[in-house]
Amino acid sequence: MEGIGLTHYLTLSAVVFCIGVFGMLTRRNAVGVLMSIELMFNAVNITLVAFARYVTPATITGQVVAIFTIAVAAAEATVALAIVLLIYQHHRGIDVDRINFMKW
Amino acid sequence: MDTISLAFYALAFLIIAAAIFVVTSKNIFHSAIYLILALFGVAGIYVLLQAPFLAAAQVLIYVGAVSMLMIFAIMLTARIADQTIRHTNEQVPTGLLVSLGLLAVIVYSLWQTPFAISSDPMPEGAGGTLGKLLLTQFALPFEIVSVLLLGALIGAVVIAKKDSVRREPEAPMTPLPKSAEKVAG
Amino acid sequence: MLELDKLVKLVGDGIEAVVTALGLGPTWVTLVQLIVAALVVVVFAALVVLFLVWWERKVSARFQMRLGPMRVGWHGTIQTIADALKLLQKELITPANVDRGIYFWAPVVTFVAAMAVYVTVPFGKGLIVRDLNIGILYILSITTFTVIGLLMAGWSSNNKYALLGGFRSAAQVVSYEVPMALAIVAVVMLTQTLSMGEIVSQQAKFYQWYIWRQPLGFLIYLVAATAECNRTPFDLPEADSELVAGFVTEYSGMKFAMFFLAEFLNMFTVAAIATTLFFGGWNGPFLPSWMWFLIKTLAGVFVLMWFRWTYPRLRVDQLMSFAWKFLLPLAFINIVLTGLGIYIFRP
Amino acid sequence: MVSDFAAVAVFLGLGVGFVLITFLLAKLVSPSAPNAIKNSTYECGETPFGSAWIQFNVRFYIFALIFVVFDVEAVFLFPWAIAYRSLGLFAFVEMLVFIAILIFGLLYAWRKGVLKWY
Repeated sequence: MEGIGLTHYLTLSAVVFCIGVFGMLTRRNAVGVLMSIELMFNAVNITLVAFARYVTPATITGQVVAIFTIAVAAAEATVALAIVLLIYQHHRGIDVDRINFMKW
Repeated sequence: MDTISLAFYALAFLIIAAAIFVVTSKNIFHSAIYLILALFGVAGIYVLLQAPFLAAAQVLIYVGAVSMLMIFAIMLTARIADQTIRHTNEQVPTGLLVSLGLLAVIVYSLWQTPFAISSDPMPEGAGGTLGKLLLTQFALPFEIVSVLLLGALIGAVVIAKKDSVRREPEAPMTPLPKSAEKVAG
Repeated sequence: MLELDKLVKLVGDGIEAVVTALGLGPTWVTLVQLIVAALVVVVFAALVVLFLVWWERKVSARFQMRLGPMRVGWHGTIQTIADALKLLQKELITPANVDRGIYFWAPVVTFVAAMAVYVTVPFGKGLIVRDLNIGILYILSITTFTVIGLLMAGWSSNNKYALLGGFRSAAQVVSYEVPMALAIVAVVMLTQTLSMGEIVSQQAKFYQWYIWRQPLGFLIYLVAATAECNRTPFDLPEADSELVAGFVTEYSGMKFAMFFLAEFLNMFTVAAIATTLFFGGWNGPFLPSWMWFLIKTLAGVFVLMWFRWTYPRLRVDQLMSFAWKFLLPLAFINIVLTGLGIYIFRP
Repeated sequence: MVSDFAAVAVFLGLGVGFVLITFLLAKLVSPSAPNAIKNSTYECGETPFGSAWIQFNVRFYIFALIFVVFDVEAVFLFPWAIAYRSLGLFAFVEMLVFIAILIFGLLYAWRKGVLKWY
């Protein structure tokens, strides 16, 4: 075992991902849920960049995919936060446990 | 221990600690600040993985834009004074179980998998290679990103536009505290 | 003869000799060299700010046919030092209702963001701490922390003026960040690199300065940069008459001074970036390179001050429409024109 | 290359250290005599009422939403700008399409009136 290898980065990514999962499951505030999702996105990105570095360093495709992920995450955050705002204005709260008006 | 390992462990500690605070902090604004810290740490990890351009993109987009947007959203929605309400739902034990189980499975399989480590050199320079890839091999996804961004922009505009929102009567002002009344009277 | 790169090399070698003599490896040599470099930059930053504050007062006084500070030292030269000492002695008031942790860290974030930029600013020949390969993008990304710092300050103060000031400020800074980044993109199309050192070395001759090929880009950059440092005519976030002091309302003493320091440092930074990208950086005849850099950058700062005493403040709606309806389309047009130009005049 | 970024870490650390030492110094030499009035929130001499942590105007938010989209675009433009000269006409057309699609978004927002402050 010499130095830091691919597995170290992937383990870090796994830990961050699972923290994100925990937050997503337990947060009540919708913005909090979104933050947890951002953590999960970042965990995935660490994985992609780590693979780009260690498995396909010549063609850095992992980095390309990671930059697409960042763009998608930003787009997701934009729309999601706009929806959060709308829900807040209609229902005076963004507690995800109570946002059940799409249920019938 | 060499410098890279030291940097990795320091960053890993920073990211994990900040991430835990993100999901457990009672104050949602504090969560946002910890999230920024975690995202900055991830940028550091990108630097260690020789992806400096991605690190800069990470800081520009996540810290400069997405986190800021979240702070704005918190501003607009949260009544932060209500710190007394529970910030988590009743799924904490289940959530803990699920995420720890997931972690165990992932980590176990990670350490069992022999990855095909390649020792080819990374291309030098920042962004240039990425630019070429974006415009040749990944030209279609690249254009689709612009469509996606357009979709996000239109979606956000439609959803958040002022007159699409029904104006509800404002909540009554908080009554003046006793001391203020005395001064006013 | 007055070039400082020899001196820098001498000091670096000296550090190496001392650290190696202490029996420590090359990692420690680099570390100590970096710490010394960072200390030098901090001292330099403090001196620059002291000078700029005095200069701003003098310039504004001249524009208004006054004398400005005259009492402390020759023509008030050490007035700012006196002011700094005064600020140091002021009580650090922490209002009762603030969010203590964030209130404390906000000035730290703002100042560190303003200072960390200088890792890759080319002060002169051989006078660059590290020529990062993402140079200009690094500067853009690290300065985004300024926005976070002022949002933290505005939020944690629990004060209506501070909050409104902080959010106005953030909205303004991000609005002008897009045209600024796009103006820089147009320059990068010509330079084909992000490294600040290389961008300077591409502009060795007077006619190679990128301002000649990017006049529109420079104008966009100038306006956006003025707005980025919250200078008049874009100083709405701290419009005294409406918002008291904006996001710094609840800060006093040294904590206030940190925001102040960061603001003036940012002014120097945007002028330094303009010098590097458009005016050939430290290139110039006769004088030592660092002197050219300082002359050009201070001239840029002077232009910012000139703006302040010439234009009235914009209204907040004008400010936003100007960024989104005028500067942003203009920046796009600039990029397309640059692309066409490169394609047509390609050697 | 990675080692270049050690400079960034040193600068960040030293910057934080500098600010903290300054604060400490200020704490040592400055008087401290807090009282309830002094520590109250500043509201132009009036007794402050309510909390400042109230909801905020949506206008800031819409600009922030649009900003995120264009920030992502700017980041995508940087690698393109570096590689542009070596790629020729195809890259130029590709980027024109990219920019045109986003300008369409800007025009849409403009027409919908969200770029107006009032």
